[in-house]
Amino acid sequence: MNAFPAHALASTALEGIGQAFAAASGAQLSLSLAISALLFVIGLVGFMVRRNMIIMFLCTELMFQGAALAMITFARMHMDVSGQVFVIFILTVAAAEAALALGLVVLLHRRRETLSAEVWSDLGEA
Amino acid sequence: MITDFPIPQAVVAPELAWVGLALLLPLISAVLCVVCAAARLPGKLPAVFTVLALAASFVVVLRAYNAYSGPVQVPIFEWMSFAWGDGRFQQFTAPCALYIDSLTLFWMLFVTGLGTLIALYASEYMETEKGAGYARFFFGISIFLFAMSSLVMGDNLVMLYLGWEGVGLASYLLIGFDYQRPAAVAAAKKAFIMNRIGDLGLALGIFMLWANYGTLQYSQLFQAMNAGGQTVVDWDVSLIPFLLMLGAFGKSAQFPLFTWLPDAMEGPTPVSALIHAATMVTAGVFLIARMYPFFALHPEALATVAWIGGGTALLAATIGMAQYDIKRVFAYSTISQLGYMFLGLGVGTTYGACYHTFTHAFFKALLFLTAGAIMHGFAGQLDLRKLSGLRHIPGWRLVSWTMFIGCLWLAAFPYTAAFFSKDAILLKALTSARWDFVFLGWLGLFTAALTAYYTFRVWFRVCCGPVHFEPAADGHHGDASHDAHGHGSTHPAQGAHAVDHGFHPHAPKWAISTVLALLAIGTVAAGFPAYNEAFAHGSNWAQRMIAGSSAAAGAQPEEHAAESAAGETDHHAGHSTVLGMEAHTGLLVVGATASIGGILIAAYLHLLSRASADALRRALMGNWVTRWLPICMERKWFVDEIYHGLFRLPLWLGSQVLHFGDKHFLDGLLVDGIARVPIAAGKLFRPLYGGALQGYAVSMVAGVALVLAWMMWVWLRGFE
Amino acid sequence: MSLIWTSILMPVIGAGLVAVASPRLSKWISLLATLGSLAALTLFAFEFPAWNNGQHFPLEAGPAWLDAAGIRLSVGFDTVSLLLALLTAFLMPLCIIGSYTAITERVKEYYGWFLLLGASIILAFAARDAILFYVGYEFTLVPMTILIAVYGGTERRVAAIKMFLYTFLGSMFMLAAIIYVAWEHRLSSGAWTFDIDALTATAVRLPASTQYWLFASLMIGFAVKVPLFPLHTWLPLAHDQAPTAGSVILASAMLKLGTYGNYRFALPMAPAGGTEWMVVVAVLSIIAIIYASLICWVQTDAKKLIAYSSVAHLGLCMLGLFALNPLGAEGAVFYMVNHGLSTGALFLCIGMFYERYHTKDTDVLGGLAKKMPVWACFMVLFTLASIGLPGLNGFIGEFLCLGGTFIAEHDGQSGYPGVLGPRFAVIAGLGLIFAAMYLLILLGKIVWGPLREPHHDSAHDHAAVHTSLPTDLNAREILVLTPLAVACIWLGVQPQPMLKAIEPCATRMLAQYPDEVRRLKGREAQMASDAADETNLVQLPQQGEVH
Amino acid sequence: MDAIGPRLMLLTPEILLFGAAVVAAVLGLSRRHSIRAFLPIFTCLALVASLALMPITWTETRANEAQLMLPMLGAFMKPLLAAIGILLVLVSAGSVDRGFEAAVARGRTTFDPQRVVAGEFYAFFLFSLIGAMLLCSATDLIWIFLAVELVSLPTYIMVAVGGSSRRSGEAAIKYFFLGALSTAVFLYGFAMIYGSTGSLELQGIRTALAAQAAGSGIDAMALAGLILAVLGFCFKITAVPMHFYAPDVYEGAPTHVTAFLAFVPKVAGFVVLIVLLACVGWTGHSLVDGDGVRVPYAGLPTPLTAVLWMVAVLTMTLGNIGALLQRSVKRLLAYSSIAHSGYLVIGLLSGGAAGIEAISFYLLAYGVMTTASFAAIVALERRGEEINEINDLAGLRHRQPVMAWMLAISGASLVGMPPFLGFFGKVYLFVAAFEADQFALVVIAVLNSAVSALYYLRLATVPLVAPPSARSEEVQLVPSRWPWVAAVVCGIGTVILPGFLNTLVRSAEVTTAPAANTTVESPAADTSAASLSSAASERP
Repeated sequence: MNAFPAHALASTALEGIGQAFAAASGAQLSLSLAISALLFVIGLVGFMVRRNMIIMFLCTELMFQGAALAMITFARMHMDVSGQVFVIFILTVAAAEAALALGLVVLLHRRRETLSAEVWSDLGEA
Repeated sequence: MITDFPIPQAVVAPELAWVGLALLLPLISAVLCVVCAAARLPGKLPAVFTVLALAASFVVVLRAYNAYSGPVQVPIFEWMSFAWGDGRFQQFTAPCALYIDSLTLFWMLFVTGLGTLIALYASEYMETEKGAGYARFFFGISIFLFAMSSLVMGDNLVMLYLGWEGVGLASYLLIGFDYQRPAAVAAAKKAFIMNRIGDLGLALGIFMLWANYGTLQYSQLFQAMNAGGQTVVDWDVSLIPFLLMLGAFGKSAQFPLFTWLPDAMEGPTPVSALIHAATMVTAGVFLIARMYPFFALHPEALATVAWIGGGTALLAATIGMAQYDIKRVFAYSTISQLGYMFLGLGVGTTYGACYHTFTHAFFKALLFLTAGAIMHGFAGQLDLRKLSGLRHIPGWRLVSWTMFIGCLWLAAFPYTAAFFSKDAILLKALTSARWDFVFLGWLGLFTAALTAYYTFRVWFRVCCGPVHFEPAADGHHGDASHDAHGHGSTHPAQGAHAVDHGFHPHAPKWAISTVLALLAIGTVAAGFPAYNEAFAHGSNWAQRMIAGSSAAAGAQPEEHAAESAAGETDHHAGHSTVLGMEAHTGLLVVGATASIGGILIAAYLHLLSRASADALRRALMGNWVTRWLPICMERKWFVDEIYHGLFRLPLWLGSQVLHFGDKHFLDGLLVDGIARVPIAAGKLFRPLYGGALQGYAVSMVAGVALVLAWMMWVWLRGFE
Repeated sequence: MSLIWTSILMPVIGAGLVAVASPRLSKWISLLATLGSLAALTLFAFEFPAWNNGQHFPLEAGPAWLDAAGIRLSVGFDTVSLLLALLTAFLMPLCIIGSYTAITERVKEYYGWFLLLGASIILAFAARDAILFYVGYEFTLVPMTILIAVYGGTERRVAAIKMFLYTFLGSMFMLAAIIYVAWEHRLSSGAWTFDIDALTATAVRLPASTQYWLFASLMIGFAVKVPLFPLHTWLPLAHDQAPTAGSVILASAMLKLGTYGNYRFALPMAPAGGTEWMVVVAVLSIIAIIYASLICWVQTDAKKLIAYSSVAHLGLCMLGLFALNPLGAEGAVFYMVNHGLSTGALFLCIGMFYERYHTKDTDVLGGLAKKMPVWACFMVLFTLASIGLPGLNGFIGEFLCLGGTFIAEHDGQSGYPGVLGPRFAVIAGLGLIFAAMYLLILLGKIVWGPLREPHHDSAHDHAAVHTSLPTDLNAREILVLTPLAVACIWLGVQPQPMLKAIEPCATRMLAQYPDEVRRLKGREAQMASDAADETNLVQLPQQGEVH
Repeated sequence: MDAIGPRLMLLTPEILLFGAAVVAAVLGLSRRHSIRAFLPIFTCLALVASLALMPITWTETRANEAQLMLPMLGAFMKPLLAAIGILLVLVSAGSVDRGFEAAVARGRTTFDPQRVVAGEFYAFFLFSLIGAMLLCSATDLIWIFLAVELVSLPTYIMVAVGGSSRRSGEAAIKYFFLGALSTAVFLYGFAMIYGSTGSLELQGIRTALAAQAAGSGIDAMALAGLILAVLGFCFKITAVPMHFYAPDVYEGAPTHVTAFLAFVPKVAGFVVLIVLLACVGWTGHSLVDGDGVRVPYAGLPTPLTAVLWMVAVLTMTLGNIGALLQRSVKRLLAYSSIAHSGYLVIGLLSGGAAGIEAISFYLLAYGVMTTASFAAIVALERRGEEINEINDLAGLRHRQPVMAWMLAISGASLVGMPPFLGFFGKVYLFVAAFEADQFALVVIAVLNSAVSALYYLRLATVPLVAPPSARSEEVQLVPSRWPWVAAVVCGIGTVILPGFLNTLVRSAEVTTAPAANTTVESPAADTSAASLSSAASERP
């Protein structure tokens, strides 16, 4: 995966997304929106690609932060505090999920020595 | 051809409801027979009920005949009638009612009369069938009489159709009476199905009549006919006579649908006598006589009837000549005589046809009953080659001489009743204006000669010559019931003279003998109307009966027939000379020569030198040019095989294919196939649920991505 | 109103009681329940005011079941539905008596489900509300599937499942069509209702194109049940595997749901759309007649033969309906009742000899007249009734249906022009000949001919022995067949009261059709004349004729 | 400030349940077996108490004062959740900690609070229920987010710990990760909605979107946000793009937890979707066609309708054809629940009063039917293991006639056989679909019901008619009688409830009683900051 020209991808994605959002919500905040979208996409791709369960969980956290960043940007844009309040709740919920995720991962690790998600695929149709 | 000779208008006479008894009595006796069968009453009770019922209905018909003044319509009860509007075509009425006119009485007289005699005959003939079988037989006879009277006396065509199928049912039950024999069951099935084909034609004719005239009751139909009939004769109206004809030919065993009658001989002989000789087969003639005015709807209708009648007469006569079973010969002679009747109807003399039906009923019944007596006595033996010299056997003298009278009448010996009735038909044909009728006339004469030949072939073979008889070895087609005591000491007899070790044919007892005597007298008496006209120049009773009904209307101008009864005045219709001689005398001469000639040939071949008959046959067979003639005649011109090949086989193969197709293609492929489509689709999407966590994640993200991409594409397109 | 509900709920209560009663007692409870339902219906019939005016009685709507969708528990009969309900109620007790010895294990469930089947059929006939009709119509599937799947022959499960799925798919289309019409009604009148009369009034006003599809989807639902030609493959399997009583009710009552559905829903609701379909459907029913008759000819299994024969007979019945004139419609309704009687009786007869010989194969078995004369009489009588012998009940229905088809094309002298014509009647008439052929062949094999009995190997012996049935019919079996025989003969001799009762309903159903057919013929004539005009235009220019 | 009072009153049943949940957690650890055995009954009592409270607290006036988007939705949904919740408790009564309790009862091990999970299980059970109930009184996006998370987090744990089967771990991990993914997706959707409309208040969003619709049409960001949110919630209702987890999780999780998963998250999902789409509104949208003429049309904005249409069709079809191949009864019921979600999405599309009523009624019918079938499966076991193969149920009629009939009745009702409850649910949905001119959807739904008959009939005929096999001989009842009771109650429910259609439907209609103040500018909007902070503070 790392042979992928990450930087090329990042730059093109950046202006594309930024440009898309710029039209919608004022020029100056487009950069931070673009970053939030990028965060979200990285989390998404990481979730699908990486085998290790803990890394997968981190990727979900990354997605959450992407959403939080977008939320903050829009709050700044609308000069409305409720966006930031929302982010605080996102953080609390993310923390709760973390506790739960690690609990699960430990439970599974105790059953099978590996942390990889591929091992857990004997349910499902042959 | 349409005369303006108005059909007499029926007057509604509810007070004559008692005539309905002729219809009700056989039904009562049928019910009583069922009771006897259910209660297993011993003895000849069913026979008693049936004979009494038929005799009573004969008396009722006689009283009706005496009280008869003009066509009468007698309503009994509403069977089928409803209306959805008040217009002429907006109601459908088929009441259970009677239409009594002279034609009906003429028919009912000989139907009930012969019915009574034959029922009496059967009471002894069927005595070996004790118990339920006996009751079942007389139940069949009673049902037959009920159906025949409803056919003849019915007030509308639906009642006629009821009778039509009723007699079909009765013949099915009675032919298949001896249900243990598969041949009888097959014959019964064949009879019913062929009748059914004719019935379909009749049914379609009835619908067409209703569609064009709005009514099915004779009185209203004839009224419509009198009032100038159908002005616009488009295709569907002119089809009516042909459809009715199809029904008539089905029932009266004419050319296309005649093969069932010879097979019907499987049934007991009284059945053959009553149903397949005297009454049921005449239903076709009655139908055409009753609906005669409607046969003018198409110019060629009557000509077709004549052609088919003449053709069948010749065909049946040729087959009859080559048969060895007495009942088969008489069966083919019935078909041939019926051919004559239709020829008579075709050429225009309803009187000739109806009178020939009348006389034929008597002498054919007589012949069959004598054949029955022989079968009864000789344990089912009916083969010409195995019976001879009956005249010299003590106790069989009455049977042979009554058979002689029957044969004389069948051969139309001059001055017998049949001679006059056949004469009336051939006279009309020969003196007709149309060349094809004349040709048919001469053809009829030639067939008359053949008839005379094969009738006396039977008589000379059976009654004359050395006394020789072999009991039926296997009772192959005689009444199985008879072979019980026939087995005694049978062993194939050697040489001409039978060595009878203990096998004594038992002569008929009183019942059969009296009936045979009565019938012989009846056959002779049947001629009186003709004798009265020919010798005493009185009025011909039969002619009066026919002229007074719808049968007369629409025929050729009646004045020709009427004035012929009033002696020789100038004949202006058609050329009235036969072979240069005056019509009547000419026909007398020609007719006599035909019948006597036939008898003489038969005498030579079958009485004087029997060997020469076999020699003639061998000669014909030897030379390949004439080989086909005897083979075809004996094999009944292969008609059955043709029907089998043309209709039965392809249909049977077709149904096998359809059955296979229905089970595998329609059910297997289509229905189960469609049921398998969703399962196949399920298999298609199965890999998506492989079980890998990230596999699901990829699918989910792909779904979301697809939706968003579609959204972007729509958004970029300006979202119009 | 209450009498109708008693006749419906009596069997349901009976089923409940049977579930708790002992097997021996359950026989009598179920008999009493069905007799009670029959008594209630006959009582209702006696005081039924609308015998001759074709109206529904009672008219007022029943208690609300689902106000939001306007579904009401309204029940009411017109003469046609009353006759069919009476037929069902009449056959139910006979079937129950008939199956005393046939069913030996799981007796309670058998009677329970059988009673529910009867109740739901009567409910379907009695329903004035489309959804109530659908509930009754659809629920018959559950007991029938269980009766076949549990008590049937060898491969009973395949037959049961195929029947369920086939009919279920068809009826789902019908449900969608009914709800569509109800929605159209809501659009035009603002309120949801499923009352059949209201729906018919709305459906008639729909444009021709919508009616075209409406008729198609309604037709699919009912064609599967009738069964019409291409959709009939489930019937022979179902009949072959069903127990005797199940076959009787399937043949005589459940198939009538299909034809009754056509009479009540498809034809009145979509006259404009329907006329275009008429020829197509008529051709299908004629193919059904010929196709099924030919297949009957080569059948060796008695029950399958009778099943295919009912496909043929009902093809003729539908032909009568599609003739679009009172003669045909009258004959079709009369035929529905008679087919129920005669085919039901035939199945009972076959069931009786199946109980004795445990085989339906006509090759192995034959000539039973010798051993079972009384049975033979009944068998011959019912076969002749279904062949359509005049004097018995089959004839009148057959004759009128054929007559109706024949005169359908006539230029409307009878006030009801139709799209069929003599050509259809002639081919259908051939079907009658085949009908006589295959039924007489059946008779020839089973009743007449030398006695052939299945060879009694040991397995058979113990089976034959334990049935305590005498060789010929015992009193119980005769008690079952006599009412049917009397009904057949009575309807054959005295059809007049029933014909008079059906007549107003038939004309009311066909009210819309005369002008629809004229419009259709007008259009065809117009197209024909256009075609003719084009040719003229080519030859000589018309003087400014404006099309 | 005045809005807090009525909202607080609305929440009293949830608060009561919350207390009960805490108590349940504690009770679970007690040494005495009688107290531990009392736990399920205690949970039921708590639910019954909350059920009793609901009609009192949730009145028309109070709901309006609380400015909910759909004031009376809770009046129907909360009692529904509570009632079915009681049945689900009965279903799970016997099987939580069965192995350990049996060992303690036989004295093999002494009681060890570490190894017992019953307390936590019922606590999480109640928490999840509370989450679903809270959704009904949601007024802003934060509330929705929190409530949804409150529904899903406990279910992850229930799947992991609930039963003894070793595959529950795998199911839990799959459920957790894919759940988290979907949460992220709808969060991002919320962010975009907030970005476009500038308000987190549902009323605020509604007025903003209405203004946009009146103007040049809803802008792309809002639409994208809405679509992302809808797709995110598709996970909860097992709709197409997000349905892949369902078969594995339903099969892996212990059956009594699967019964819970099949109902509560689905109700929660649909409530959220209804509320969100209510913000967009099923009327008032118009399209500017070629020459600038504004053409108003009914229903949701076209892109949203198209997405939902695709989701409905694919969910129904994939659900039904997927179920045809299954040999495991739990996977079959999983696919059947996917298919039923497909039918329910038709109600979403039809929208307006008819759509929401149809969804509410169908959820009731679905709840009763599915709980009946799951209860019957839970009530049976083979050699101590739970039933998974359909063929194990062959010939069940001989040994467990009642359970066989319950399975058959629930199967028939799920197909939509007329006299049962499922049929009327479908009729109501078709009526709603016709209201919104969705003829194509109805025809597809009709075809799908027919296809569904294929596998539901197998579910019904295998226990009733199939001959018993060696494996199926060993199937017998679980020691605890409660699942058996639950199955019978639900089975009778599907048969009896059609008799009370009017009362049930009228209660469903309540869900759409017109929100009194949707159009009027609500006073609370301008003091959103103040009310928001106060609302946030008092939440646990």
